[in-house]
Amino acid sequence: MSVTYTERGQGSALADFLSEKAQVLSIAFFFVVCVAFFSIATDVFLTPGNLLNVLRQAAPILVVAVAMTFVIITAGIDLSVGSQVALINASAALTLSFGVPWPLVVLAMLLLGAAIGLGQGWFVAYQGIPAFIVTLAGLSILRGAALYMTKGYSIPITDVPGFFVLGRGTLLGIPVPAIIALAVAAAGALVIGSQIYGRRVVAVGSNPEAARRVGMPAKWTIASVYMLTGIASAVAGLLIAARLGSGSSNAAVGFELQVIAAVVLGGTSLFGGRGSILGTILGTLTIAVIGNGLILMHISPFFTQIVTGAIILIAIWLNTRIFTAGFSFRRKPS
Amino acid sequence: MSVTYTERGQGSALADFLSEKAQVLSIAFFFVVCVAFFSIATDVFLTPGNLLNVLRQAAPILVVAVAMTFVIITAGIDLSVGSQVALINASAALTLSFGVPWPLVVLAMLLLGAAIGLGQGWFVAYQGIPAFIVTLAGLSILRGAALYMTKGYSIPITDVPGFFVLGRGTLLGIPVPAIIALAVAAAGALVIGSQIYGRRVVAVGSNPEAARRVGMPAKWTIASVYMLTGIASAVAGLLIAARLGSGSSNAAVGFELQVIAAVVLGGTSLFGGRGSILGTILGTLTIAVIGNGLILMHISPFFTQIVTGAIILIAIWLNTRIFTAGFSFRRKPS
Amino acid sequence: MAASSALQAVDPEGPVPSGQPQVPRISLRGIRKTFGSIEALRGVDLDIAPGECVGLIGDNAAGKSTLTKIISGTYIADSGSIAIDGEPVSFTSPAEARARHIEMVFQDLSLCDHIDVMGNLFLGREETRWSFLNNASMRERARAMLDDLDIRIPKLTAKVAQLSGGQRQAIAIARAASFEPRVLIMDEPTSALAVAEVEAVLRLINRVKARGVSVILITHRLQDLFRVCDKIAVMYEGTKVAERAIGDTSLEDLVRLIVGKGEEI
Amino acid sequence: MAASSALQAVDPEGPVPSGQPQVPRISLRGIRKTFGSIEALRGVDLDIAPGECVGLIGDNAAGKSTLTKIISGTYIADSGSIAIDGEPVSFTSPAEARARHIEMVFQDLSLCDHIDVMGNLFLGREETRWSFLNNASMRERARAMLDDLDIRIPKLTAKVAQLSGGQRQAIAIARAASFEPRVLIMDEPTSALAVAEVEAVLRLINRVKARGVSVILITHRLQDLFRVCDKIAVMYEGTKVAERAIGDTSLEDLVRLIVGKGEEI
Amino acid sequence: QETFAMVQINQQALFFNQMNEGATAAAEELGDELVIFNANNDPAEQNSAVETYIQQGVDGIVVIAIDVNGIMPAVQQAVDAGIPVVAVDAVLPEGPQAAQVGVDNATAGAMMGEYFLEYMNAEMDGAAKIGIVGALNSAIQNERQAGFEGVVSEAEGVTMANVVDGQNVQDLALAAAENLITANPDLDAIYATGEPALLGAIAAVESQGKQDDIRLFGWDLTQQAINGIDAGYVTAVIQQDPAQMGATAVNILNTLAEGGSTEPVVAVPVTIVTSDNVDDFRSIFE
Ligand SMILES: Nc1ncnc2c1ncn2[C@@H]1O[C@H](COP(=O)(O)OP(=O)(O)OP(=O)(O)O)[C@@H](O)[C@H]1O
Ligand SMILES: Nc1ncnc2c1ncn2[C@@H]1O[C@H](COP(=O)(O)OP(=O)(O)OP(=O)(O)O)[C@@H](O)[C@H]1O
Ligand SMILES: [Mg+2]
Ligand SMILES: [Mg+2]
Repeated sequence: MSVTYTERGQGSALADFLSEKAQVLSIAFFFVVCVAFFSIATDVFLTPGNLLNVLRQAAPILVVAVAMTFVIITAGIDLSVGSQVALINASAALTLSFGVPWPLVVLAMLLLGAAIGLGQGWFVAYQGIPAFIVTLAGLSILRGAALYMTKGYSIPITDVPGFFVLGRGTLLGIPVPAIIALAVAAAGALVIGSQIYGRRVVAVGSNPEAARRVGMPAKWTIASVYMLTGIASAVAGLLIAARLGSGSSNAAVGFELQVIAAVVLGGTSLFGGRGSILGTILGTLTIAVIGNGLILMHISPFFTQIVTGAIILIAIWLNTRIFTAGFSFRRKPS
Repeated sequence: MSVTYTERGQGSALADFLSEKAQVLSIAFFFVVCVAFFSIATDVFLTPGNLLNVLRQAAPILVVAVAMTFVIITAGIDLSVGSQVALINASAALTLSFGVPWPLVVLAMLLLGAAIGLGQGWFVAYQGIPAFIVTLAGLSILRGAALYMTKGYSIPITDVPGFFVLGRGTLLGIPVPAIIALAVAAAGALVIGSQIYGRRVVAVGSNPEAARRVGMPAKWTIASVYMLTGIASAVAGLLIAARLGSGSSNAAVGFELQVIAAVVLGGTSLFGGRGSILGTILGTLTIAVIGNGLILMHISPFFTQIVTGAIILIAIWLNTRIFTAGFSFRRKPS
Repeated sequence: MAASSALQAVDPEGPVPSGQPQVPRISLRGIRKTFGSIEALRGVDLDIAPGECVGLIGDNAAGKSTLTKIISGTYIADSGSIAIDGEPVSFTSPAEARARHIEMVFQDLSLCDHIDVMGNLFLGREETRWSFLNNASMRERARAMLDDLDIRIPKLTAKVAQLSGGQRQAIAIARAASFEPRVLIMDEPTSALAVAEVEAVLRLINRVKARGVSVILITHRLQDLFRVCDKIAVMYEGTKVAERAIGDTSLEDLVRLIVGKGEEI
Repeated sequence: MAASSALQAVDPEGPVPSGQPQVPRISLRGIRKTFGSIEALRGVDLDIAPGECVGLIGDNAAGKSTLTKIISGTYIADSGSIAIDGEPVSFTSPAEARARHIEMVFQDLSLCDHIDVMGNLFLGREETRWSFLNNASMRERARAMLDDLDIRIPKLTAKVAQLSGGQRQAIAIARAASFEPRVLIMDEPTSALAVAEVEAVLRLINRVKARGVSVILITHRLQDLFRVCDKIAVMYEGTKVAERAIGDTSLEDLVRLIVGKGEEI
Repeated sequence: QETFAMVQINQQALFFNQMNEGATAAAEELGDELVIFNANNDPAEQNSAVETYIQQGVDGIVVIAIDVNGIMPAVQQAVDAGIPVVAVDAVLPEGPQAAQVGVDNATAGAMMGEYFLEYMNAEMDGAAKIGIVGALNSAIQNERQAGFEGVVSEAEGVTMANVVDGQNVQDLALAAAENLITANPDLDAIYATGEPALLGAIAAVESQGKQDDIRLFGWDLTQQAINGIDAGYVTAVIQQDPAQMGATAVNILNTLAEGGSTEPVVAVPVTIVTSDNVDDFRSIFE
């Protein structure tokens, strides 16, 4: 026989890159299109003032979305983040109104957030109750607790200039909340990509039994990601309190869906094992930009919901068409 | 060697039954405990009037929860059901107010629901966009459409006695909505358990690629379950319109979480492949009974949210302890 | 064997006397397939006659599974042509291949873990009566299908996730072999099977061959090839490097062909 | 072989001269395990000496995988005792078994599909520098580990979901063998491997044995047993029915023992 | 001793909580029991609660309706069962209810409109650009918005900027108000239709540093609103007297239970709070 033995060629690394990063590329592309569109359609959009606005508004969502990315990579979900934000928001305002120094309050709230998150994580990881149920119960319990604490009043925060800097200050012209959020996002990206903890999170989400078999602390890893959302919710609650100058049990209603939408839009799979912090950042900013842009364009408020939903759906759809090669949000075919 | 070749014994079929049906048994047990507790704690709970009330109130949730069970078995999710209910609710009231005969309205609404569901299903199944994103966009778009149609006001339905029977009538002393809901549930149980369509739904949820490889119409099956939730939402929207005698874009706020909670509480796995209509029925009734019982017990409204969440969490947790053998809500270890 | 009726195979044309020129059941020409940067197949030709068993062997990652998945419609080739009984086809889904009676045992088995043994055996081919699953009749046939493969599965209602590796593989084989295939593709069907079960599979292959079914057998157990195959095709890095009639080759020859380029083991 | 340093195995006691009475590395007594209605194991005893390779064979569903999963801490036995080097242990998690240098290649491979080849090789044993993954050093060792098994995997950054069956299996083997095991359990490690790769695995087993590692090899390729094993244990329906020194048995004998009760194939 | 039930819209807003407190206090004074149900914005839940209370045979029901038409079947059912129903705040259509307590939100919105026009002509040189922070998911707030717009939109000198939707959640209202302000750099005034909307608008004005340029008009006092009035950028806030509304409703039910009768409409006046009369309201928020 005349066939010779030849090795396969190296093939195009670009093709690999494109199909591996399809989701992030797709949301990045869409983000750029949105920005370009609003820049042309309105003259205010591209002003520094407005852009900084968008950043400041998106900050609380971004902080929690980064932590939520970890949770979703483990194939979990945390529906209680909005209620946690409200609880922290109310508690912070209450303790500040008792005259506790603000750095102490910040510390206490971070600890409270961590404790609440860890409690939920314990039920999920060590008791094997589905995250959806645990955090749905958490959503109800924590919002109720916030309501009970405030009796429905919104509690004003006054005369704590140091605290207000958290929500309203700027550093080198950039809003402090935006700096905090971007720092959190950068840390998140680093941890997922190149730290051992991030590797464990991905492994547990990809194949929990395999992670257990190779001796990883699978349960602890699962529990800990809920602690992360707890801490992140505390940060978001503090940012919102500092911005609004008040704490209320009414804060952050519907927040959980916004956060999860941002994460999923960024290409993180709800089935676990696959996610990207960069995608989450882009997803969050995209949603914020659309909200901002529609108001700048004076769209009737009756249409904003319709238009927002439609834009997101159509954009994702067009992107799947453009980046077809290997692009699939769905569970990988086994 | 003296060891003889012996076959394994048959083993206890009970053990298999218990571990296979653990979730349904566990929610059934919990349901019974709740009923017993409220029967003792309040004297009104066990009156026929109150029980029929609970059934009537739970009917719209049950109808949608049955369809949602199908969706979740395919490893999908439908977040838009609440908005679909609101849209149908508002559309029904509007068309009735134009004097269209009510049977025609009912038919049109069922078709509308089917069309909306199928539209979403098309994006999920044929375009490969994650169900979470498609139906989140749907949630926003459809609620916005309802808001736009009604301009935020509620539209009264008057003088359509035939239509009102749907929501308020009784047949042999049993509320019509309850009869409709139980019929839907029975049909759902039959389809999942012993029809070829149900088998396809389970196969697609368990291993979509395997279902495709054996020649099942995997995409169509996925698309069709969203059509089911669309139709079920239409039924629920009509029931609510008939019960309240009005249509409003505010109907069924937070409905999707109630429905999904009922399904998941009934032991259906969000990772697909596993679910039970009986569990869904019990999950729905349990939530309805807790809501009703807490009202009867005159719990302070500041505590109801806390108590509801805590009851569900603690109950599920105790159940996992009781039915430990093989009980696991989480992804099966591979 | 009482249950042999469960394993049926049709051959509308009847067995063809060998040695006579005939249209191949399946004929592949220039099949190419690329995944991202990897050229899984770099132009493969292959002919399989009715009633013939072709052994497809080669090193790991040579492209054997990819080639057979293309025949069964699971993947779509980037280029190249497929003809069945001389008629060009192009499958866009496994359902189309199945409609032409091409059945495959996948290397990853492709079972639904949440469905019971019986359900998996009849997956995609449920028997129904008035659109209801006809469990009674399926149960009976399922027993016969499994007995034919000498596999012991005590409970037909057990979920397949809980079964042992060999039991799972047997279910996949029984599923592919039992529904009148005209082409039966088996991707390492015996890898997890014990001795007796392997024998049963080899017997099964010889039985369906006799009925005119074309068989493609991928295996790394080279000695088995000599029990059932008529022809061996050797793949190397995405190409077919050799084809041998079974009488013209030996175990050592095949090993040399697989490893390639005179490397020695 | 240049890369052999990647496959290290420690034996603190050094190789023990054979023939001398010695404490078994692992000693199982009366192990039972029931899943629902199925008695997977009905009381199994087994001893493995340091540096010994035990072949564990038996029909499908005999309970081989279940038994080895109990040794590796994956399952917890319902009753029975395990002793390591004479000291009774009871593992509650695989991490504990791993801490005692018991490594296992699982029949289902237990890879993380979303992680790349290198990540899977070092799963649970990542090398870090200041808590950051030390990719450079891992990449180098990963290459050496794979070369040792004669497996060609062009890209260490490919996700394992995309690899061929044999490539995946090789990764699982390399992972278990490379981290100084004292007990190495291999559950059908060669089922998807081509000829050259099988040879490499057998060589690997002989190499680690020489360093005093105890090996348990489950396989249905009976001829391989005679190349590496010192002792064969035969299981049937959840019990151990026979144990043979390798010198006292033959292929035919083993087949008869597996099938049991004078049934013939 | 009677048992009354009150079916509330939600407890997120202070307004409703003050109503609950007023009603509870009144019931205590009368020696009656009052149970409160929180529907969390779901109209169907309100009907379910009324039905449940009918089963339990309470002696009277107070409803604050989410869906004013949708509540009517339940009201009818209660009255059929001999249980009197008093509606508070949201105005029910003609029906069997015993009394309607409170102000008509549309009328009060119009009042605020008149006040705004006066203020504009006096203080803003007769011209102003005004934006609205609303809550489209609240029918009550839509009425407040419609009443206001009915007076203002056609008036001389008024330019209407956008309406933005704060969805009755303060952080969403904050973002919406901020975007409203950036979209309209020349904005002179904002009308906020409810408590979360006003809170959000106040925080937005502060965060954008627009205290000198924008005047706020809105509904429902809070400590922050009082601070804003003191600082001068909050001009006028409609303060209802929710506690009084709640107490009035309970008193009516008590009278009915003792065999008395009631007027079909019982008004509880609203006040427009400005820097002139704000001192009277400080004590509520101590
Ligand atoms: N997790 C489980 N749940 C329920 N049953 C199980 C489980 N694991 C194993 N079994 C049962 O235990 C028995 C023994 O299985 P095991 O996997 O140990 O067999 P094996 O000897 O490894 O077979 P093979 O050679 O086919 O891999 C089988 O009947 C199987 O169905
Ligand atoms: N879905 C896929 N995505 C990306 N690469 C793939 C995919 N399927 C196969 N490949 C690649 O194609 C090549 C051939 O794989 P294939 O599974 O056909 O090998 P094989 O000959 O069956 O090997 P084995 O004997 O190990 O099963 C491998 O390099 C593999 O990584
Ligand atoms: Mg293969
Ligand atoms: Mg096994």
